[in-house]
Amino acid sequence: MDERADMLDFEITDRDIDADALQRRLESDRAGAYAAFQGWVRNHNEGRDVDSLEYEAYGPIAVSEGERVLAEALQRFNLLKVAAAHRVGHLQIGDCAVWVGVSAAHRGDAFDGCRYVIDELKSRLPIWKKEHYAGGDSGWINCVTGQPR
Amino acid sequence: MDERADMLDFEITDRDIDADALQRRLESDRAGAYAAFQGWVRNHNEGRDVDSLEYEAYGPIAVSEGERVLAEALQRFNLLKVAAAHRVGHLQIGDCAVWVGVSAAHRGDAFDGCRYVIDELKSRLPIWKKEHYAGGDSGWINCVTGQPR
Amino acid sequence: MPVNDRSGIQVTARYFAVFREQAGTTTESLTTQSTTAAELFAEVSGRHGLEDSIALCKVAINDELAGWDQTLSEGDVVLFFPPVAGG
Amino acid sequence: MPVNDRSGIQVTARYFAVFREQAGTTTESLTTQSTTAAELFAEVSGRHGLEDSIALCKVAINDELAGWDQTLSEGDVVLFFPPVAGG
Repeated sequence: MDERADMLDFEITDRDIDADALQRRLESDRAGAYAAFQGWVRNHNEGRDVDSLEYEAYGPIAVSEGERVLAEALQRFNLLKVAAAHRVGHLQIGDCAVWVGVSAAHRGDAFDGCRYVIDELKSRLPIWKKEHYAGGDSGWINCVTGQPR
Repeated sequence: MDERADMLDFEITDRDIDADALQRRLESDRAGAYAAFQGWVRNHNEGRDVDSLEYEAYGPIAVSEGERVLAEALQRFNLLKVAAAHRVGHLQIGDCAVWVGVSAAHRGDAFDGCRYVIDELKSRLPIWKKEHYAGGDSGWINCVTGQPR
Repeated sequence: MPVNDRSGIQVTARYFAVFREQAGTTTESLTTQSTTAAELFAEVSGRHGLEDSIALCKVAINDELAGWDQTLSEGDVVLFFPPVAGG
Repeated sequence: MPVNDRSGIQVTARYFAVFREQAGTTTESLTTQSTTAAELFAEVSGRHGLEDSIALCKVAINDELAGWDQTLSEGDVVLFFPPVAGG
């Protein structure tokens, strides 16, 4: 395994995200700080009751762009290790749709690096979500407006 | 259980922190974002090789002040739930000394609230740490300078 | 090398998410006079009624993200991505 | 009510972390003329060689964090906290 492969890990998966296993990949004797983020499917958006969410990704580019984001974070925020995973498929309320974790010597870097990764993943990866509403209808979400369409 | 007790949870413990159990306390159908921080014992500080860390707390005030910090975070950052735990005793490299987790509807609040909690816990709680060095000597850490004394 | 004589070039277009639903197809082969990704988007967008402006969308050519002004070549696979919404 | 006649008041002082090591004790009972927490700290600090300035330290009285200018009362338990370093 080359050094970069040991420092970053990104995956798109149609199974439950195993946060514990991902976290273990971030361990380092030099790490004093660990920051993590999870995006959970919530029961409302823009004033509507949401029943479930469907995620679609274009895998080849989602993975290459995801790895690019993690490499940028490693370098810009002096991180030791970084990992992230994004679910695809049909998710229910409370399910984890995306997980990001980073380790660093100091906590400022850990928070800033974790925040950078989730912000960039959300705006750059070819991933889309369709909300299914309590009324039975559905709509694709536009990340620019946050509104169904 | 009153409403506040359902929204925040702080503990000082001399056992391994059970991050999974704490995270489950933060679940909410209204939560779209979960942010967490862990402080790990790292193998160096201010240029010295660290072997282990000893944490001492004054429990009664550490708990009341910890709960006050969590209540402040709930209110200031529009969080849904918040929990934190701090280890005491003799910890080894890689051990988790402190854990903070928050859930919120949106990720900006989750990151800001989590950061607020760890910053305040570190500066306000009566908790002290003594570093044990590779050479066999030891020193209490001063949070103001970060240096042993 | 780009080819842009009167016979046009043969490319494959792929549609994702809301674009796939609007186009009613995931993939189509077409012969086009368009020379850039933006021109091809305008062409298929008009035909299929794709609703978004390219300012909010992304395009990839042969599995690499590309600029809208990138020149198309014979055989390119052009992926049209509506506004993304991960997380 | 604070008591400050010549006989002084009886209080308990408790020391933590580096202060405990410098004082060589965790707890002591003392009769003092000091009227505030700051005065009591100056008194015990001089005797035990506690190294920190009160600007970096905290004090609690009867298990509540207190200001250094808080007036002492008969029977108070005064906790002296050196600079904290959690996390």
